[in-house]
Amino acid sequence: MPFIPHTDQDVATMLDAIGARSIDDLFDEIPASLRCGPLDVPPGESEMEVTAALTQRARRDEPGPCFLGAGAYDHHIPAAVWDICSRGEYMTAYTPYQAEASQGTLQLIHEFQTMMAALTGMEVSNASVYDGASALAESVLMAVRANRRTRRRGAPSAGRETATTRVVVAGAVHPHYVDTARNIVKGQCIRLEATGFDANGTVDLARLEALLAEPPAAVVVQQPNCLGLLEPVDEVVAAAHASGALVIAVANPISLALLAPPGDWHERGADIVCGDGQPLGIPLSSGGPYFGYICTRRDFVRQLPGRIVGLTEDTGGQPGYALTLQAREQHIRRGKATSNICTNQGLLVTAATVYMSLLGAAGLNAIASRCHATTRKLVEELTSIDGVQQRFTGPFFHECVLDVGRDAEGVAEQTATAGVTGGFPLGRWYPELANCLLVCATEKRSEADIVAYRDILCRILIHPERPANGSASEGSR
Amino acid sequence: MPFIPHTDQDVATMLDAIGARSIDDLFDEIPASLRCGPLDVPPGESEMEVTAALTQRARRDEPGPCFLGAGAYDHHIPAAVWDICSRGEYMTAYTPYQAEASQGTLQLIHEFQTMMAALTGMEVSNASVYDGASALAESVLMAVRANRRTRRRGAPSAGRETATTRVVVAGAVHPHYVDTARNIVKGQCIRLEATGFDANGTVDLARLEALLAEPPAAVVVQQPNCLGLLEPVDEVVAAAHASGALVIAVANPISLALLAPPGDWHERGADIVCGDGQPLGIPLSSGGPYFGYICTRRDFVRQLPGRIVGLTEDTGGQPGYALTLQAREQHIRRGKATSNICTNQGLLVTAATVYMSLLGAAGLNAIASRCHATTRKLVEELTSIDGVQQRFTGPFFHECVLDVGRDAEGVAEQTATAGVTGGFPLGRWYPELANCLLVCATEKRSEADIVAYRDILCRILIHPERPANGSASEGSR
Amino acid sequence: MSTSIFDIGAPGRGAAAQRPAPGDVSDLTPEALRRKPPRLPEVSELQAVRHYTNLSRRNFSIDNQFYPLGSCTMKYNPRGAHRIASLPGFAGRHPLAELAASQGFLACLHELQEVLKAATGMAAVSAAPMAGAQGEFAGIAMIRAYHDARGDTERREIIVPDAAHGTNPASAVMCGYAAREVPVGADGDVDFEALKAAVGEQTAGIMLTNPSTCGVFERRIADIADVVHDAGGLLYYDGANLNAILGTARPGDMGFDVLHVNLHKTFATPHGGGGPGAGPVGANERLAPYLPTPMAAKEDDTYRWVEPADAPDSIGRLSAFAGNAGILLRALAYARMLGRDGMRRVGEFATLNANYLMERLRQAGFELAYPERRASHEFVITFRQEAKEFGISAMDIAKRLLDHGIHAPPTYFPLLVPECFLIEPTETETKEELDAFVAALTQVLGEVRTDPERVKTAPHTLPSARLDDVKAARDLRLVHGAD
Amino acid sequence: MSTSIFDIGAPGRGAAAQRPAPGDVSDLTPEALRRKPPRLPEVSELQAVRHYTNLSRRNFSIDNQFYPLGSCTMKYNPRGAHRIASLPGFAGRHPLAELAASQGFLACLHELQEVLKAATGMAAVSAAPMAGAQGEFAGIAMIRAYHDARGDTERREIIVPDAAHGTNPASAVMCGYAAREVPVGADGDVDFEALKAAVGEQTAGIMLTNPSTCGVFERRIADIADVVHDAGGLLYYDGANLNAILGTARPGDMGFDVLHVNLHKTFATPHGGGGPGAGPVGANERLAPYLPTPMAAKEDDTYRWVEPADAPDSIGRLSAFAGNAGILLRALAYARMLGRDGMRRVGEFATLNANYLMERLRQAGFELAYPERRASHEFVITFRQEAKEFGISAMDIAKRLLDHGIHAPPTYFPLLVPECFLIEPTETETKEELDAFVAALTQVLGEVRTDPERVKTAPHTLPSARLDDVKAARDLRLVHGAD
Ligand SMILES: Cc1ncc(COP(=O)(O)O)c(C=O)c1O
Ligand SMILES: Cc1ncc(COP(=O)(O)O)c(C=O)c1O
Repeated sequence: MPFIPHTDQDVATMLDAIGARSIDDLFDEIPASLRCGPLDVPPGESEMEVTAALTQRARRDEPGPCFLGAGAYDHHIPAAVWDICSRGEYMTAYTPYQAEASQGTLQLIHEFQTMMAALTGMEVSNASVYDGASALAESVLMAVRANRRTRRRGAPSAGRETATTRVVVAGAVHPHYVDTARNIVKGQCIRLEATGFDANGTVDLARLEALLAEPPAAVVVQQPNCLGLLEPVDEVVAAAHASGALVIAVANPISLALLAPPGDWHERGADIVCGDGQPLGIPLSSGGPYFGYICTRRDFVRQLPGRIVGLTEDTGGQPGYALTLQAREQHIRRGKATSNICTNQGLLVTAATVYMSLLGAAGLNAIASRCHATTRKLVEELTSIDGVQQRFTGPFFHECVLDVGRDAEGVAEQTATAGVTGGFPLGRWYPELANCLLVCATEKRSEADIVAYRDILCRILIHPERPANGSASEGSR
Repeated sequence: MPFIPHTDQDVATMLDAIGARSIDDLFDEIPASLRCGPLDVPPGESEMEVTAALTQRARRDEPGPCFLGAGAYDHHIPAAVWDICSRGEYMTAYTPYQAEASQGTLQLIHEFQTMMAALTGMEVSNASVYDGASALAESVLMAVRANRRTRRRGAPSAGRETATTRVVVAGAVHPHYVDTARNIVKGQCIRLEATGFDANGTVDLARLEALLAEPPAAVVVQQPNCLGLLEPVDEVVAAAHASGALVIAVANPISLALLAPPGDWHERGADIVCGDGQPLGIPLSSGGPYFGYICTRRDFVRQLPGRIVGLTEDTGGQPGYALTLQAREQHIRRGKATSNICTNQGLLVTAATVYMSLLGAAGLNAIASRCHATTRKLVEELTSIDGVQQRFTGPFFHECVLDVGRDAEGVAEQTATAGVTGGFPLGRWYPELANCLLVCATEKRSEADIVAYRDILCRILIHPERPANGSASEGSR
Repeated sequence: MSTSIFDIGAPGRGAAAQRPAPGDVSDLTPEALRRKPPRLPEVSELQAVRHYTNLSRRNFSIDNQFYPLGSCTMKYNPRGAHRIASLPGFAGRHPLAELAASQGFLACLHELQEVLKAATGMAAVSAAPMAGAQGEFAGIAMIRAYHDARGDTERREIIVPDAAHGTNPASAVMCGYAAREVPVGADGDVDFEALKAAVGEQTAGIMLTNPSTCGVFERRIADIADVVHDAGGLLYYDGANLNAILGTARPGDMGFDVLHVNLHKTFATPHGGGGPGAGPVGANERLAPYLPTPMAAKEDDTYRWVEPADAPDSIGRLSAFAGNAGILLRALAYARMLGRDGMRRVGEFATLNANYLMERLRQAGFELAYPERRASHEFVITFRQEAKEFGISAMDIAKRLLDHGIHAPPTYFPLLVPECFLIEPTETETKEELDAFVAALTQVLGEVRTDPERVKTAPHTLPSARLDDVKAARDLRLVHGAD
Repeated sequence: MSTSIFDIGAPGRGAAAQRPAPGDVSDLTPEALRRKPPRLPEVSELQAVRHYTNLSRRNFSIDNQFYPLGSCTMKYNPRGAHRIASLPGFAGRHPLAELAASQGFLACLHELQEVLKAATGMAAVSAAPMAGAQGEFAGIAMIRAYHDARGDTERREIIVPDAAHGTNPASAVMCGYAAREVPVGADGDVDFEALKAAVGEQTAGIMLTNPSTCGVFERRIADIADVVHDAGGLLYYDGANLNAILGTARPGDMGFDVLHVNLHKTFATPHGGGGPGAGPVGANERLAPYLPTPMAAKEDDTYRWVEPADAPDSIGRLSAFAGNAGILLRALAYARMLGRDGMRRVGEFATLNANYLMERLRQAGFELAYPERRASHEFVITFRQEAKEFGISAMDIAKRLLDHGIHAPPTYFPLLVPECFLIEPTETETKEELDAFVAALTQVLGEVRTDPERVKTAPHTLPSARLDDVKAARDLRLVHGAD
């Protein structure tokens, strides 16, 4: 009986104390018709057997050098990060409801909040939501609540809404984020309207102006955008604020050590900043668990979803930490809560906090600038191949769109077979970019990796007759 | 400056406090002629770079299914073992000299001592020496000290010895152990004399009797011996004790959950039991770090080398643990210590203690019996190949000698190329066994692994023309 | 409070081994760049390791002590499952990797979907939701999509018992529904008459967990299902309490149409100080088309993603990629270690432990909220007597329990029972641990009578004395150094 | 004392997920089999995890606090090095694997040998010894082999200063030599005249560490080398203190013939609560042929083991396989992170920290054992004054320091300085940490004057009060439950 400590003697003694003859007796309130037979699952295996079987599967997916970003980035993770997070005291604790027995997690979250506020240039932060996409959804809901001017008539709890609230998505925002936000906010009659991007790959400002004619509750803008390009964020903020809309910025936290933080954009800065914390020490892990972050100005703090930790005092006057503003949350406020979120992504916040502490501002900046320079090097190498060119010419951060002159879907597949994760075929998102690969090179990519990729791509595009198999096996992983 | 926390400001303040102008000044007592220039080593690299470079090397050695034992065994290690050992509190503490600040390690060692004593059937245990081979060396020294009857004249500290003490090695004891022991005890004029093994692969009892004619200080016997075979240990003990020699047993601790423990052999049992703790939760790791254990009877405890932990009391009368019998040790007794050992293998003892706690007697017994049965299955499969046969017919524990009918060295090489670690070519130890492979199958080896190995071996031996490459890649690792 | 990481640094200090050489950014315009570096910690690697190692020791956790948090299923989190999810092939797989480099992960995802179908009795499962609450959202959104697809657009209410977890009404509201509460009776079951009265053509569905958060099995579940279904509503099962009946009864057999499973509860993935979790949703044939994407599908021996094209009625994606994939792997590893018999035993022994502990506490003089009932995997005790007599609250007793090295059960949940504890021991705790809990709580109860002040001012042995929640909310100090 | 693991089990309990199905052993005779199972713990997986997690918290460690243990170099142990050694290709490699499946490991071993040659100024290195003491044994055995090979068999003595670590004389004796002690002078250097008098034709060699365990650099090392060499003896360097001079001075340049390096000190591999370590030995041309096997050799681009046939004069193997290979990998990873400049800075900043701390303590009124000298990476203070005046011992002060959350330095080492502390801060500690140490020690010193009883009865805040060593040795209780 894996994980169950009971000896036969224990069971007998316990049943005796209860006054039951068998464990089965304890289920006597369940109608017999509802009892099920043995579940249709295989017999149990030992840790050794499960490890062997799943290790074999894991090996099938072991990646070569990764040039794929598109919302998840292959950064180096200092060994200390997960050595610390794996301590039972962090990994196997619950949400810190009992503050006195949870000062470790609480102080850590408070430090996290401080770091995220500093990075984004905002005043307050929550303790995470699920991921970047759901953070955008929550930010949209939050902006709609916070922007009283555009608030709909009728209390939100009075049943299904009818009046619609608009939120404008400006420029190239990650389509999965937009989809997620749309799916989550739609029940509350909030509609997302997109400007799309223009020939430069960034926000179509004319279209934005048009959409702002009737003022929306908020404008969403991603910096760098999902094509890696820098959006004219100051203009977007100016236009949005002029129309009375709040600004929701979506930002990669690593980029914030290098790029102007949303809190500094235009005059007032963005009102809400959200995004995915994955770049801060979280493994790629097929997309999760990551964590979503949301920062905002102090006057919106009561609209923030999720846990928030505050510094307070104990009865002896000593400082200590506790969850605060719980009246926003479902366990107190139930149907009137700012969100239904309960379990969040605590352990990932732990990882990010340790990560940011190890790196500091200078370290994060070094990583950001190195990613940028490495991606430029990558672009230079790949565009040296005949027929490969940059699709957009504006400044980018650490991702770039390359036109490979043919269906990029097939090219990505072939690079994978050759042992390189070659980039994201943008046709999946934008049919007009079907020939384009979105490529990314983090600080982990060496010169050798880049050269290996160039050779592979060259073979795929120029000499398709030669097999490209396995040639990157000596590259770093 | 990796790992050095000093800011320029710190350095200035500190130099100022010292009254020095530069760090270099602090070295002014070193004669200038002894200062060296820059070391001839490459510039530093980041953790990321070193990880990438060494990961590439590690990948080159990633093993296929392992059928090689010969003193190091590929057992499953529960994940909990190293998750616990990697806690900073265990990993980065020093030897528990300050008992009050080291109760964790001290209690753990006391529990370890209890477990090892129980496994071996002895009364006391130390807290480890380096490995199994050096444990044998220390056991020999200890037996010579303990066996007063054979003690040489002249205090050992009076300079180089001249009179020689004899110790008999009975049967097939791991040659590396014997070499190590010989190299270590030789300076103290102790000579090891070997009986060798007979046609059964076990001790030549006649030769043993002959060597006992002039009584040695001790007789060493390994169970199971280094060919996997069960020695007639009761006869050996009887003969040794009859001659006044002490008995040193070398034993694989996993086997002790199944086989009669040395403490039970013949009448009085062995006097000293030693061996390598690697099977108890320690990775193969190219041969180390493992740990050597030594257990003995209570009256020899003052001859034990290494740390020993005792239960005592604090000033409040509460029980607590402390290092004890330190007067045996070099830091107190210096030249008259039982051994020069100082740093031992503490973290591995931690691993073994957690491992034994998880497995318990029933779990260890299950592992031992499963290894045995799996090896029998392996032998059955491999001897189904024409020309492959068991070299010795006596009972074995989880290793077996197979005659493959040709130079086993080349066969082992070919199995490696085919992706299987196929066994140990015994010609390296015993020229007369040049056609023999020593094979082992632990509980980790699946039926599929065994079948894959049989097919590979079959191809190598019967159809050498077909390439055997990579065919085991689907086997477990 | 331990010194803040912000107070142990020095300008320019950092973990140098973690810093790559900076790259050239001269191609970016200065306006695009940050002017002032953010104020992040400036500490050495050792300082960071030491700080967060020491901070961790200011937590209670399963690995350190008994943690009988009702509704949260704080059971042992196998280290083996954690190691498996950390394998380079899993931890390093990019979420958008090509299919050829994804077969290992997809095989696992598909296998987990199948296991969950078998364990819940549902026709199809999507593991996309990232926690229980998101599972609830997904399930209610599916209910709404179902009604909408049939043109049945006037249903405005989701019924929830007043004992329900706060996420249930909150999720209903997020989907645009009103949450209508129905009372729970004195026996812990939903007040069936009240329920009948509440159900009508405005009813989109009902959310229930069974066994409920009162720690009892809802005996009339079949009748409830009939009433709701007859009115055209659907039944949502909140899987937070699945641990109680795993292998013994299945929500699918009780008439539920859609449900979520908290893998961080029943399937033992670590709670991580507040997450991550995962809340896969399962649906019967009727609701299966609406399941969120992505999911894994198997064709012959190849796995692929279920794309939007394959699931035109899906409520769509709820996360950037495929949910909390790493948690799904941990749950699969755990499920495989359990297997058929192991799963049944989870429910059995969770129930045995709860009933034993309840009985022992009853005998020790504690008041049970539902004394006539069996405990499920958890049960409720109330200190209303002590509150009245000694002015002691359940929270006081909870805090004092911490001094005994035992994490306190939730207080004030379910809200309808005054001054309560919801106690869930889980199946991985020993009888000895339960006995120690009884002894500790009995000692506290004695103290309530002899030295109530000591209880009211607890805890006395932890890093902090009782912390002031009111001050925390009044003087908001949410970032370091801002005040 | 925490409850023993033997007292929390129950008959038949175990971590079932760790148990394979038992195999058939009916082919073994009953006499060969164990009759009674050994008395091992019978606990669940959670119980084992919880027990050893909680036990760990009863330790001090570098990861938790300042640990200024002189001679032990308790510096930060990079987690990155630990991770690298744990890679499956390294952790899973069998020590007897074929060469074709060993090139990765051998490349690392060879690289480490080269790094150590460069850092010590030696001609060849063998990484076989498994700790400092085994390195000493190897070195002295090499000296003996050298003399023996020349037929110079009457040398019976190894000279060691009385300040030497206990392993030095013990190692000499293990090799069959007598250890002859020479005194250290009031300035911390070896008494040169006494040394000259001790050296003669009976001298096989001398063992020194430089800087010495008095925390000072042996200034006349060149003269000492001459005297010993002139008498036909050889010089052994105990590398325990290499951290002090790494990158600044090399033993090979000082005239040493053979040495060991404690990788668990200078090369930052974790001490593990008592090990493992590694003690590679290096030798000049003269002694290189005697180095222990195995070693790694490189030919073209292929690596191989140095076999006995290649090293006929070797003192042979000292371990079952190739020493503590995993520790060697950790050390290599650390060395590569440091690189050329990093290595020099290790010595520089270790020295800076020690001199700063010494100066601060001097100013705070503590008595230095060698007040006229620079500190190396460590230094000695003495409480002989306090011992006389207040009847307080260095041990009392050490125990009281523990109450301040700081691990105490070694007391009574070197033995020749009465009531001493040997303080080694290492380069990885911050100035703030050193200042905190001064403050704590100053506070203790104040207490010695105002409340000596409090100091004599310390510690007061740890899991145990002062433990009785005498009782531990008198009433030997070495296994649980035996009494
Ligand atoms: C009964 C019940 N339902 C729902 C939830 C919400 O699940 P999650 O925290 O995973 O979002 C919980 C969590 O505590 C719960 O106890
Ligand atoms: C000066 C000195 N020499 C030798 C040694 C012995 O080294 P090890 O403990 O690695 O055997 C030590 C260890 O503390 C030491 O400090």
